Formats: sequence, structure tokens, C-alpha cells
Amino acid sequence: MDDLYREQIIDRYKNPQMRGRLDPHDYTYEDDNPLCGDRIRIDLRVDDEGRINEAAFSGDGCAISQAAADLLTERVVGMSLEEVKSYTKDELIEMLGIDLGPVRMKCALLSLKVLKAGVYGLDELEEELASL
Amino acid sequence: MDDLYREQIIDRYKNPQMRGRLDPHDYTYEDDNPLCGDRIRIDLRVDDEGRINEAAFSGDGCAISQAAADLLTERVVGMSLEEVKSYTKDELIEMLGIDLGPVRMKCALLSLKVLKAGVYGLDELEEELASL
Amino acid sequence: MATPQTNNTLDVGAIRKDFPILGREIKEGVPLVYLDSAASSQKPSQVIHAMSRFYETEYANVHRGIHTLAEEATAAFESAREKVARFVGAESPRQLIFTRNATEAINLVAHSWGRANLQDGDRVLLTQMEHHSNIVPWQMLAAELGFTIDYAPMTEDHRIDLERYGQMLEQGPKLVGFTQMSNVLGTINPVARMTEMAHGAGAVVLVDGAQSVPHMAVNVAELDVDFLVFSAHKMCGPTGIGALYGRRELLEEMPPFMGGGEMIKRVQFDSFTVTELPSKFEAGTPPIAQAVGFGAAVDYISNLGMPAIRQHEQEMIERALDQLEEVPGVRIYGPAAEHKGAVAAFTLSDAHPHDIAEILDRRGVAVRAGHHCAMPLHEKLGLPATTRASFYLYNTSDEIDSLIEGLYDVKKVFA
Amino acid sequence: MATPQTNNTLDVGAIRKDFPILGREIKEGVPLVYLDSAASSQKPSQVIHAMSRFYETEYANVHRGIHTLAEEATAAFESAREKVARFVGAESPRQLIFTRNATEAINLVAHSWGRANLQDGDRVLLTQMEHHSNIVPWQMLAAELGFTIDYAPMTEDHRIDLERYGQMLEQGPKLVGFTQMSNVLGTINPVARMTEMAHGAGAVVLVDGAQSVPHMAVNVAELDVDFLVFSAHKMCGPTGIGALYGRRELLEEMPPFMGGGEMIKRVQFDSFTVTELPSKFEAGTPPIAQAVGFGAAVDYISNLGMPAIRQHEQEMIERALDQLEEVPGVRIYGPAAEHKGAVAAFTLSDAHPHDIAEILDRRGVAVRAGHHCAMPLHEKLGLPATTRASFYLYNTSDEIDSLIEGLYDVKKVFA
Ligand SMILES: Cc1ncc(COP(=O)(O)O)c(C=O)c1O
Ligand SMILES: Cc1ncc(COP(=O)(O)O)c(C=O)c1O
Repeated sequence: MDDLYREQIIDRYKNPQMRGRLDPHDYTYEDDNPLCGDRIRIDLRVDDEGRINEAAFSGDGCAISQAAADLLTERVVGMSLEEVKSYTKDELIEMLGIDLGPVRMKCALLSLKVLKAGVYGLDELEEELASL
Repeated sequence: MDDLYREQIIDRYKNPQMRGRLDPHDYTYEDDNPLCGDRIRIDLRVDDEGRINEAAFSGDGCAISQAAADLLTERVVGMSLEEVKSYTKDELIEMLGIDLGPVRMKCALLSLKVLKAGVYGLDELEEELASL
Repeated sequence: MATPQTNNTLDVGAIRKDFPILGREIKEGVPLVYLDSAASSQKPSQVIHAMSRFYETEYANVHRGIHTLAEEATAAFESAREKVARFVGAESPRQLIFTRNATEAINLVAHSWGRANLQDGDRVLLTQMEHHSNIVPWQMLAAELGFTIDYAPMTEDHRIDLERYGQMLEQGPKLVGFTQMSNVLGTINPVARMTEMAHGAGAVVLVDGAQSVPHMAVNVAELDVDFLVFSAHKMCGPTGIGALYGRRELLEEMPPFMGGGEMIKRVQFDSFTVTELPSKFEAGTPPIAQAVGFGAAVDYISNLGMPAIRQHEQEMIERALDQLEEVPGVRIYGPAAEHKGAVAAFTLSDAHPHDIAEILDRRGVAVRAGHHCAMPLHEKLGLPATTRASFYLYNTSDEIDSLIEGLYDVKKVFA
Repeated sequence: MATPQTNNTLDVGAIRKDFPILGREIKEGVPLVYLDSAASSQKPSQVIHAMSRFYETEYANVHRGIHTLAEEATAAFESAREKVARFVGAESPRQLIFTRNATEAINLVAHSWGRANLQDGDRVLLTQMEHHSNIVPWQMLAAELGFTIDYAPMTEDHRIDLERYGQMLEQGPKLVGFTQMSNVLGTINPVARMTEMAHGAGAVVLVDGAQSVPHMAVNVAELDVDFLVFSAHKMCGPTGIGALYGRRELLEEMPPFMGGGEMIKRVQFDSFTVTELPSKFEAGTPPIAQAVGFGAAVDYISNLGMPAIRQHEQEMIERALDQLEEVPGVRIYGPAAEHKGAVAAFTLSDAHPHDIAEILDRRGVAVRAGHHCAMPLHEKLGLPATTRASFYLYNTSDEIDSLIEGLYDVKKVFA
């Protein structure tokens, strides 16, 4: 009925493909968006060549944040850590295919923030994270 | 040339009649108007019946504050302390015979504040002083 | 100037014309339905123009000037103070200190009264329904001074539990701080009663009036509170100004909060002397035009009449709760309508409050979603977030209908 | 919107039309001659209207809202922050904190940085020409923590004595605070030089830009200062808002100043976590409309060009000093015109400054009289008070003539 809530988002929110935890994992990170309480955790397993071969997310929050997390974790499987580092916020937004105001943007980008913080460690990319 | 600076005020400012100190004295008090730095001290001598028989002021400040102090100290000679207590700000303003905005009002009333504080002691008339 | 009233009920149609923004469309053909007044109210032209006119005709810095503009500006500023002081029943305008907002007013009390009166081993009693503004300043101070903070609990229907409150008072808190109206639950606390009990236990009482002062008659003398804080922006006034009312003796004894111009009597290289109330707590150039706007806001709502405003809001909240309850999946937080102000916080099945707010916005309906600066309360409710619709003197029952229709949109999306 | 400029000089005639109040008469037939901009400047329609328009079309509380108005208001608020940050050359808008005024900004640094970094035995170095706002916060803190405050002296011509300043730096002050322009003497201090020297001695540098930022190009990166404070109301902006610029690392490390909504990431009953810059230092609802006005003010003066403003003011002060010097009995304080801003403080024989200001007011000439919130400086000058005429981008040489004529009135009264 509405651009923002196009089918893909609602569908992913209701029927996530990647929800779960990986234990053990090679990388994990969790963060939240204190503005709304959205919370995302992402776990990754990486093969010997530094390629992600398994990914999962858990957490709760609005449709946008959860659907974005689901789509993103699906997307990164098969990517190298280097590729994850260079994955941009514009790419994520394009994948979501919806128009977002600044507040909902934070919901959409939370999973990317968590993913990058997990892969880089927090300190390294303070500036990049701050802009997410 | 101007209502505020009618002759009496300028004349009193330039040629005060009551300027000086009384030593010893029965009552003395000094205060200032921190907004402008006007400072007034008033000394009183009182006879056996509680009547002021000598008064003097010292200090410095604008024409209004100094002329008002000069006129007021002159006025109180011969008054009983009770009469001083009931002397009102309207009486002082009438004596000055000029029109005053709120800021200059504080200059005009400084001497009355000092006089009353000297006679009552400060605590007793906090409210009355506060409104001066 | 102001809208005339009949029969002590609001002429909402006329009132709405005073608020330019209420004529606005969110997008073409979609008029604004503003149900977010608990976050901040809209402003009538009377208030907006009072400030513009002030800047255009009599602006100058206040207090220290002798020239005509400075005297006029000072008179306008101080007359605004008198209006606001009178509005809450303060004995004297000297007891009414202008701050940036309610939050700063609480911080002022914490820094000044708190630092001088609280120490390790002491207790401060708050409630579980406080806004962060009445929690964090005390937590910051407690971390420094080492006192303990307790939170009086709520009953099942989200009102203050007076029995437990009474028991907690027996522990002898030095300060009791509570909101007169919860910004989430809408709960109106029995301030006079709670204050009497707290005074009986020897505590100083601070009341957060941010949500009550805009919506009902509040009188510090009748309530006998020691401190009351509120913000202009929630009561038809501008941003950038709030107020602290304080009991005279307390304010007199308290050390200053911030230092600078205006709050001193004298400064030397090695020391300074503090000036009198209220300037003692107003360092630097105050929010002058905002005070003028605050005064105009108080005029505006006083003219409508606080009882009429309260009555209108009670009608609104009763109707809103009735209609909300009929929407399947809606769960409302807070007590029954007669115990609350015009604030309805709710959840709707498993739709996230953010999604609800976003979908409502497509219809022009503006509500808040989140923790509403009351995270501990939400933790207590076991919820990360709620959706909150709040009403004020300009809201209509048609707007409640729009809200309800919007909730059916939400249900469709998440069907 | 804004007045177009040619040749980097101000078209003062056109500018004056932007300021409604400048068309005002003080009483019939007596136009306002506003020479009190150092206390507070007047506001152009562009700024007044930006705020009215904001209230009329896109007002809401900021940051936490999802609805359209809240997003628009947040965007307007944050874009204002960007403008103000860029105006003083801050690297990032996150380093620009909105406060009530310059005074609060200094108090913020004192409370937050000061309490965390200063202790008994430490030194803080100020100068003899500071405004109370940059003295009292430090005296208050010193009384609590026990550090020592020193005041760098002036040369005979009322400039900072760099030699003595250098010597005092050898005592190892932890913080050096000084004004970029004295609000009494007009002295413009060599900030870059003084900062370099202070950094060489290991001190953190706070610059009071209340009088400089409105009148000349100020760039924190070029000057390399650690903190810069200023107020909107002195630079064509509204009352109720000021700014603190801070070096990133310092702001990051500093504990919060006030607690409440907006400045937290999370609150629980027993503790809270602070959020990121700049919100960390902005507790409660910020001065939202005032930020919009501040942004519009920065647009207005940037569009005129800070070099053009400075040049106009230099012409004004040169002329004013020349004409003042010719009035028998006038004594001017402060350095020669090339070292100062457009501020002329003077005395006239034994006429008291208050009387001077009052008599000038009869002609519509608005000046300040008193200690101008710089009592220690006046003590140093051996004067209880001075009369101060100050100029801004809208003043004309005719207005200087009115001032001078007014001084001859004064001489007549006190002849
Ligand atoms: C040099 C200086 N510093 C600080 C201030 C304080 O500014 P505000 O009153 O806006 O806080 C002023 C203005 O009075 C000033 O001239
Ligand atoms: C109950 C309550 N207290 C305090 C506040 C803080 O008000 P302000 O942000 O104006 O300081 C609010 C508003 O958000 C509130 O609802």
C-alpha cells in the first residue's frame, strides 16, 4: 500500500530468512539505536580465505531495522571481509529500495553499523560509524 | 534644559549642603547600587527623645543619587526615628520633583534604602528594602 | 487579541485559527493532525507576534541599561516574569527564575540545593514514572556525593502507590521529586497529598510540572510544594525558556548555579558577591524575547481558562481511550481517563511503534514513538517503546478519528 | 533575501532597512540612535521572520520524532548547527554545542572540564580585561576546588602585556582563558599568538568570543583554540542561544554538564549512559527556534562579509575616537583605533556616566553606562563606571555626530 512498507520489507520482517545465532562464531557485535530501542546482533563465520560463509542476526525493533538486518546478513554471505568494509550505506539503501527520512535511516543503517563494528572493531572507524 | 536635570538637582549635586561624616554617630549605614556603582553612607545623631538632630551623607555617584541623598539628609533633621520609618518612597520622589524611569529610580532611592537600613537594621525590613 | 470564550468551554474552531501551523498540509491533500503536544505544543500567532513585535520595536539587553529601549525591554521582561509567577500562584516574581527549560530547572536545584544539602548516606525519593530529566540529574549527583535514590512504585493501574510511597518516606529522604503528570501514562499524581506526606517526613519537595502546568490550574501555594519546574514550549510558548519556582527561604539560602554577568553584586579579582533573587540564578543575558513570548503564552491560555482547557482535554482523552479500546490489538498504558491527562500511550499487536508512527504520518497524523524519555518506566512496563498520542486545546474529535483510521492502516500493512 | 553587497563595503543605507527597530523614534521627532550593540545587537527582519516562519510552518520538538514535522524541525535545527559551526571554522558540527548564551558555555567548561581537570594547587590564568562571565565561573570553582586564579596584566595603552603574560605562563596554568575582544576597552587580543604561547606551556585555551565573533572573521582552526564561546544575541541573532565550540578530544573526554532528556543513550533506575556529541551537552528540549534564528543571523552577516563588517567598524571607531577626543573633558579608555573593535568607553569631566547616558537618551542616543560587567577592570582603571558607545554594521557617521552633540548637552547641564 505504501512505498515505505513495500512487500519485501514487510515480508522479511514477518518471515526473516537469516534470523538466529551462530555459536561458535568468528565475529559478533551487538548495538542498539537508543532513539527507538531497535537492537541488532550479527554473528559471522569466516572461512580460511577470509570469506563469510555463514551469517545470522538477532534482535528486535521496527520493520525497517529488522528487514534491513535480514537482507544485509543474506547479502554478505560469500563476501570477503574486505568487501564488507567497502560495502556502503548507499548500497544498502539501494538494496532496501525505499525512501527514508533521517530518523528511519538510522533504523535501516543499524545493521550495517553493527556489521562494520564487528568486522573492524569499533575504534578504527569511529568517523564512518558516526555518520551512519 | 531638561526635566530630569532641573536646577535643584544639579545645584545640589554640585553644591551639596549635607555632605560629610559624623564621628561619633548614633546610626550609620552604607550601601551601593551595584548596577551603577553609586555609593551612599549616611550618619545620624539622635537626641534623648529619639529625634535626629544631625545628619550627613558621603559617597559618590550620579547626580540623582547624590542630590537625593543631600535632600533627604536635610529633610530628616528634626524627624523622630519613627517618622523616618514611615517616610515613604513617594514622599522622597515628590521632594525630588522629577520623573524617573525604573533604573534611575534605584539611584534616587539608594539614600532612602541606606537611611532605613541604618535605622531599622537590615533584617527587619527585607521586603520593604527589596522593593526600593 | 485573544479568542473570546463562552460558557467555560473552548471554541476549538476559533482557537485553531490562532495557530498558523494547524492549517498546514503534510503533503498535498493531507492536512496536519498534530497529536504530539506532550513533546511540544504549537504556538498561536499571539505568541509568535509578541516576540516579533518585541524585536521590531523595543529590543535591548535588560537590567543594566539607562536608555529608553533598555528600560522598555527590562519592563517587558520583568512583566513577563510577573505573569508567569502569578500564573502558578507564586507569592512574588522574585521566586520565579527563568531557565532554558524544565530540565535545566531541575539541574539547577540538583547542583545548587543538592550539592549544599545532600551527602553520602542520604536518600532521594523519586517515582518510577519520572522523565529522564527528573532522574539523570540526581543520578549524576549521586555518583558524585554518594546518596541513594529510591523510586516509589506504581499500582497495577499505573498510579502512584501511596502506601508504598508512605513507607519509603519513613526512610527519611531529604528530597522527594515527582512529576505532577506522567508524560507517558498521563497519570495525574495527587501533589498536595504527596507533598503533605513528604513534608511530614521532613523532605523538601520538587514537582516536575512540565506536563501539568500547560494543561490544568497549578498553584504552588495551594499545593505547598518547595520547587516547581516547567517549560514554556509545552504551553503555547517559545523554545529556549523554562521556569523554576522555589520557596523563598530555600532560594535565598542556595548558592548560585552558574557564574557570570547579572548574578553578581560585585566582582573583584579575588572574589565576588552574589546579588539578590531572581538574578542570582540567571547568569548572563537571559532569554529576553522568549520571556516576552512566555508571558504572551500565559496570557493566551489564562484567557481561555485553565478549567476550560482541562475539561476539553478530559473529553478528548475519554473519547480517545474509548475509540482506541475498540481497535483490536491495541493495548493502552496508564490509568482510567478520570485519573489522567490527555496522553494515550499504547501498543498495537506486534507492530513496532516506529512503524505505527511512520504509517500514521502518511495520513498527516503526528504522534511520538519510542521511550518518551522515560526508559526506566518502559523497562518497568516491559516494553522497549510505545506509541503516544497527546492532545491539547486545539485538538478535535475528528482528529481522534484520523488517528483511529490510521491504526487500521497499520493493521492492514502488518496483516 | 539578504542585502546585496558591492566592493566589499557595506551599503549601510540598505542594511538599515533590514532592521525594523532602527526606524523607530524614541519620542516624537527623536529617532533612535542605537550605540549599544556591544550589550546586544538589533535583529534584521530576515532573522525575526526565519523564526516566525519556523513556528508557523514546521515547528515540532526535535530528534526523537518520526512524523514529518519532527523531521523537518530536526533538519532545520541541525542545519543551523552546521551553519554556525562552519561560520567559526569548526571541523564538524558535532563540536558545536548550543547553550543559552556565552556565559553558560563558559560555565559548562568550568563545571565539566574544570571539575575533571583542576585541583588544589593548580593555576588558571585569565586577564585583567575579562568580562564577569569569564571570571565568576572560575572563582566559584576555585572556591570549591582550591586552585589559584591569576590575571595577566595590561600595558599602559590597555593591551595585553605579552611579556608578563609569558612569564605568568611559566607558572604552568592548566587553563588559560581570555577574551578575544574586550567589551570595554575594545582591545583585540592576539589570539593565535597567545594560544600558541599557552599551548607551549601546556595549557588548555578558552577564548571568549562574545565580542569578536559578531564583528570579525574568527576561525578556530587557524587560531588553534581549544574552546570558543559566543552568543547569538550580539550578532544579529535571537536571545536564548549561544554556542560552545570545543576541540573534539576534549569534548569527548569531558563528563556531561546537565542531565536529562536528549543527553543520554540509555537510562535505568540505577544508572545512565551518556550519548554522543553534541547531544551529550544538550540536556532537555534545546532552543530550537532560536537555533533557526542563529543560523539566519550567521547567513545574514556572512552574506555581508565579515571583512566588510570589520572594515566598516574600523572606519566608525576611527571617526568616533577622533571626534570624541575633540570634546573637552572627554577621556577615552583602550588602545588606539588600529588595535581595537568598535567600542569606545570614556568619561567626561566629572559628569557621572549614568547622567551622561540619561542626557544622551533625551536625544535618542542609546549608550551604556556602568561597569559593563567588568568590575575588576574598572577597579584597575580606578573608575566606578564609564560610558560606552559601541557600533555595529548598521551604524552611520551621522550617529556619531548625534553622540557628540549629546555630549555637548551634557556639558551644558553640568557647566
Ligand atoms: C566579552 C564578553 N564576554 C561574555 C559576555 C557574556 O555574554 P552573554 O551575556 O550573552 O552570556 C559578554 C556580553 O555581555 C561580553 O561582552
Ligand atoms: C514530565 C516531563 N518532565 C520534564 C520534561 C523535560 O522538559 P524540557 O525538555 O522542556 O526540559 C518533559 C518533556 O519532555 C516531561 O514530559
